Amino acid sequence: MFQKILIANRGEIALRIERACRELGIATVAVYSDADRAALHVLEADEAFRLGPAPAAESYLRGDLILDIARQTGAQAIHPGYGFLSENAGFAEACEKAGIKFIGPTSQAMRILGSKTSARQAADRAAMPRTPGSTRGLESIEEAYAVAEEIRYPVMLKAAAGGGGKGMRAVMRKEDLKGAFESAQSEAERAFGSSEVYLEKLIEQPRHIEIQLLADEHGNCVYLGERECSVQRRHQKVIEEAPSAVVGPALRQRMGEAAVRLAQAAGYTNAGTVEFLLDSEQNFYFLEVNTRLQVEHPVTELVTGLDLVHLQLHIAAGEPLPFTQQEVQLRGHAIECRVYAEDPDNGFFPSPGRITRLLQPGGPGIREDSGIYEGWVVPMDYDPMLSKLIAYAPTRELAIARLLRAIDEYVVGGIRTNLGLFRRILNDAGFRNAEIDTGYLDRLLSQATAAEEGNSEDVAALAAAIFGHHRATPTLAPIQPPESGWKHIARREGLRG
Amino acid sequence: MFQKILIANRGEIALRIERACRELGIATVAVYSDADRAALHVLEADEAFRLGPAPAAESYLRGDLILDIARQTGAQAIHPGYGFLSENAGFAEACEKAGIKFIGPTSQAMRILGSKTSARQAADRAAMPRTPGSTRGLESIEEAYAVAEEIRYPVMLKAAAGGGGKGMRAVMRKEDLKGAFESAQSEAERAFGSSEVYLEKLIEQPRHIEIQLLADEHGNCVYLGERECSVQRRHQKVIEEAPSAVVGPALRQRMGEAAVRLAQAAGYTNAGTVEFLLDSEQNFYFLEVNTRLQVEHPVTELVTGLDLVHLQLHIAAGEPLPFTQQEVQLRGHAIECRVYAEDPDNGFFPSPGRITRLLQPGGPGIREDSGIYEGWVVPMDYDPMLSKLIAYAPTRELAIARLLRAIDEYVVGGIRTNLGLFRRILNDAGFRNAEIDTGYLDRLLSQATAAEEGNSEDVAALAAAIFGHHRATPTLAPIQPPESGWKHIARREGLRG
Amino acid sequence: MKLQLEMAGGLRTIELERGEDPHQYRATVDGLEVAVEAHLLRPGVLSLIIDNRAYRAVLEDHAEEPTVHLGGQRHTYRIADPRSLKGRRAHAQGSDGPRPIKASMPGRVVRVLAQRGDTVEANQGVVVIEAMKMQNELKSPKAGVVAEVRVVAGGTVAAGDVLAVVE
Amino acid sequence: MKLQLEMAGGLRTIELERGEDPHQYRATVDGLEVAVEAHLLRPGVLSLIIDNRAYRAVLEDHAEEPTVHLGGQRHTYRIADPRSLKGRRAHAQGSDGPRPIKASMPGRVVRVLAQRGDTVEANQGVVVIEAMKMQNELKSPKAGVVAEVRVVAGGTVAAGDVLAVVE
Repeated sequence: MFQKILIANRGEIALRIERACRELGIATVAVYSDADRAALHVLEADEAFRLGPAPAAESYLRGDLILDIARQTGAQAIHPGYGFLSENAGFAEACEKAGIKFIGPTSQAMRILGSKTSARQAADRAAMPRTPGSTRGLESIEEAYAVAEEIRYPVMLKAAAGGGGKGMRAVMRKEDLKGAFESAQSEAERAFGSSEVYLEKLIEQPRHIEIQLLADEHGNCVYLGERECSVQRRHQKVIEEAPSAVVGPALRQRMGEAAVRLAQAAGYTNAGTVEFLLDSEQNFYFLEVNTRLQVEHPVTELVTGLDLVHLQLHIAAGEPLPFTQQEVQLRGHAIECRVYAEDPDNGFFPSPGRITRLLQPGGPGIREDSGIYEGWVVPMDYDPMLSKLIAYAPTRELAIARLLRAIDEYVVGGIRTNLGLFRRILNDAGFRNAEIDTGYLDRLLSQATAAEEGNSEDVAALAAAIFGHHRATPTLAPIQPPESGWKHIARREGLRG
Repeated sequence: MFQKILIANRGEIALRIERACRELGIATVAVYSDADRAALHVLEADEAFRLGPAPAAESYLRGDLILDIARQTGAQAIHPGYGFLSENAGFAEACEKAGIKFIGPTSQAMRILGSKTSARQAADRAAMPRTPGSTRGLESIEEAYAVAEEIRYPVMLKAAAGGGGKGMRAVMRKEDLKGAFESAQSEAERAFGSSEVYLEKLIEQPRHIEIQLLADEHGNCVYLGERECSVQRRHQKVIEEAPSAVVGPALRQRMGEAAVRLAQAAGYTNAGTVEFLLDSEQNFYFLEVNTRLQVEHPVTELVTGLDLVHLQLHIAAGEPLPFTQQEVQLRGHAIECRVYAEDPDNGFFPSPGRITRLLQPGGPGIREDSGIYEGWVVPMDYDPMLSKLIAYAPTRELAIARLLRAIDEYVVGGIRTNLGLFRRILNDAGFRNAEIDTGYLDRLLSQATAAEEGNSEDVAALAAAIFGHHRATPTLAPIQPPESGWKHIARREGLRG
Repeated sequence: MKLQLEMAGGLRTIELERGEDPHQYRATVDGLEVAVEAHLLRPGVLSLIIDNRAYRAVLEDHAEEPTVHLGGQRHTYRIADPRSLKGRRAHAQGSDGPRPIKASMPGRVVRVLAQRGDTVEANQGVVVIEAMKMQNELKSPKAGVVAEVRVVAGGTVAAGDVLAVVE
Repeated sequence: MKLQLEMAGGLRTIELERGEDPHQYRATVDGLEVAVEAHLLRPGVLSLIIDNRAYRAVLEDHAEEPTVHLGGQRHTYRIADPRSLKGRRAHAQGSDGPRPIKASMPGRVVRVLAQRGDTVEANQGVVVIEAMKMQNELKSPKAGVVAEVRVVAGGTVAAGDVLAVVE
């Protein structure tokens, strides 16, 4: 096993990897931008190195600097987390050349599966069902018309290098194809530096189901069940759960085995996820591969009892998988909410700023993976995710109840969060009946919210008055600072800071 | 299911039960003594009633008051937690007569299994192995001599109503029996109001293994595996784990089935625990029954994936167990530390007082069941347990590593705790090899502690100086209180508090 | 102590008098009497008991929008000084006169869509701010003429900063 | 700022000078120079970086025994005012003269085992305190005569209270 690794990330995922390393006796090197000097991932690391100014391009995306720090500190491996450099094949290759282990697949496997078009070709080689459509970038609008004609409208235009909904367009009619093609190309060019787009059949009201894979460097590959991530807003996952309410053992096995075939055909190693769309007739279609650890990995950890980051580290150190497919036990149900600094009542505007008050939930079955604390200033420079709140319980119904209980305990003050949105979703009959697809949340948000019961405003007004009373006339004994002579010494030294 | 229940307890267990109730949609009534008005179990309840002054006899043991409050609030059931009234058959009977469900066994079953001598008779009827010795209270020293002669020294004297090591004496030789008999009787009389003591064979270097049971009111009873609680100080459990490193499937089944037989013979219902001693030849001996939820129930919850408090509530509401013995799945390993306000470096003196600083651990696999917060004054009137820190991981080795990681994250300031003791135990080769028995911790404590690496004192000194510097010359912008006119209004109103 | 709070449900008048026990208050809410027992557990966290009902109230320190979190709901309020209340309300509701466009969050100015002297419609975008990888268009509160633009593309703004003024 | 700290490993002399960046310090520890970068995350919690080593230091506010928690270890210290240091040390170490028996924790007095005028041995029990269901015997720090007993059975004591004095 490694003695020391560098963690090329920030926020909750950097802290989560540090915890795994501490448990395995591995020293950690953190990196940080100027916006993150006071972040928890710096506090909890063994070593910490400044990368540069706040913008990611000048800090967390500086692979060259990160490799230099790894060399300088003697770190034997780099964990990229998710986002930033995690799916950058060039960086993975630079690590390989520098003799520093990139904790993820090889750059070669990443190249095969990282591009959506190339991954679709690999899917065909692995005899895996995929959406009808092209497996190469479209070279002209004429080709686009031809493919669309063949697979029939409605169709989806997608960026080959895409992610997060960028460069993606649903096209319902031939008349709209040309405009969508051009705008998707230019958006893809801006977002990913590649204008390659392709066409696929639009699956109507699909569920998003994905398979978690682990592959060691000795040819063993297992699937750890599925996650359902159908609750999305603008193609971004909002709630994830495991297992899916509509995936039974037979379908799970078919999807799992298809995902394993694809991974093995591409020489894939370490943790990865194969994403599928599932239609209302339980047909599944290959969507894409995420060649890294995912945000939503904790729901799989809770239902399998495994620690995916531990396993990533063991695999990267060259060890064989410590269990077989038959030994994977799924038990219970887990649901994750992505808690964001954003204001659902105001167009989901981001809400960076200082967290002036923080009460975090806990107790049975609740896991919170977060990188925040009371007093922390959430920077405006990065993704607005504050934490991941995850509930585990024997059944889906109880996991929902538990998550709602934890949300009631959770208070974030000073900035806005989407906690109220989760309360709404988790209480919605459609969600509770698992009647969800990737359009579910947009439909819910288009409905008017029910008026909340308002009789608590009297009590809130009283509380506000009493808070004010305490502030105006503090009478509770505050915690006494140690009478340790500081003021005296400071005065004597004429200290002014 | 109940609409509302009363929770006749305090601290972490009251909060844990409140969380379960909230998850099941049950309203909660909390009770509190004057020492606990600012406790979390009051904060998180739906209703809260004062019982009386701090001493337990004037508050948490006032069954009469508690029943009155239950009647007044319309609470349909009372959850007694552990300790206090939880094993008081008279209180259980008073609840039955008042038509308020006591969440636990019937008073009759509690009477059969609550007394150690009566439970030993029940064990004989259930053909369960027990330690050799008497099954009734000793009537005279002559009877004591006769029994000891028959079962051979060394022997144990135990109080029939006992618990927590009170009224318990190990006797190695005949010469010591008379003095031990008399002092055990008088200690039992003082502690439990009953001087009944009995004799049993002393098992040398036993392990403490206990079986968790759940029995519904329709004749179904299951065992949920075992817990090992061999790490004890003065007969008080300090660390508990599940499963035991020395219990295999066959032994688990034999012990589990014996425990179920005993419970069914006594007409036992709801959650309960059958405690055994296990000798080095894997012989097990019935010890006693705890007719309530136990402190250490979370380790069983983590390895079974179940919620025992949920199940207690369902059973008390008359529902059948929702699973069979065959459906119970054990997976992974869980270890719990009982974090106490006491000073291991100073004879384990209790350390009540204000918690001036609190950093709580979290992240994957860590559960903390606690009832404390920064600023809380730990009262001197009750048990010194602050919280239970529990780690779950795929293996025992990883659970230990995870617990150590969490202990490193955990900071309690202002009072002393036994966190350092857990660090020592969890790093001890004997514990790591699971070479533990009920004498293990006393042996460990009799050894000198290894000198700790001291090179961090330089950094601590620097930190102390910088803390002082901040205090003397605060330069960081504090969080701004709202400029809401409070001071202005307070002045205008001539408010003086 | 007597004070008025502007809340979502309207104006609330609270009178508060502390009892002999410093945790006991006699209070009236809009004239209705209640006995309140209140313990401040730590800064910003109150444990209230009113008629044996228990509440957790958490104060969100926020200069612009002090807010009490209670039972999963956010209650934003404003202390109304009786002497200045009428004036403030009238001011806030008027649509005449210059109206500022304020940044609702800190961020970077990506684009300025209208220049000084431009005529804008109500809800027409004037400035685009980027924060946390998202772009947000800040709109004119009224139809009128842009009297002032205080930011340039590439600059940084804090929450509450006035970006432009529309007359 | 220069100060001396009494710690378990002996006396430490710290000099501290803040740099232009308010988070940067030039410091010496017993004459050894170090550059420290320190951020106070919240009251009592410091993030230190020294030579790219990261540390979490947590201050335990405690009037009697200020303590820094660092990497799982507790470091209790005392600010040594150079002018009073010698006197205080001599005082603490002397075994002559009257010596108090102090309560090490809050609790209730269960029994008083020695009366004024009794002769006691070093480590002989003088007062029994109960807290958290445990009884604890507080012992005489030296052989001598009980000069004063300040508590009675049934009374309550706070941590640090003088229970008795032995001469």
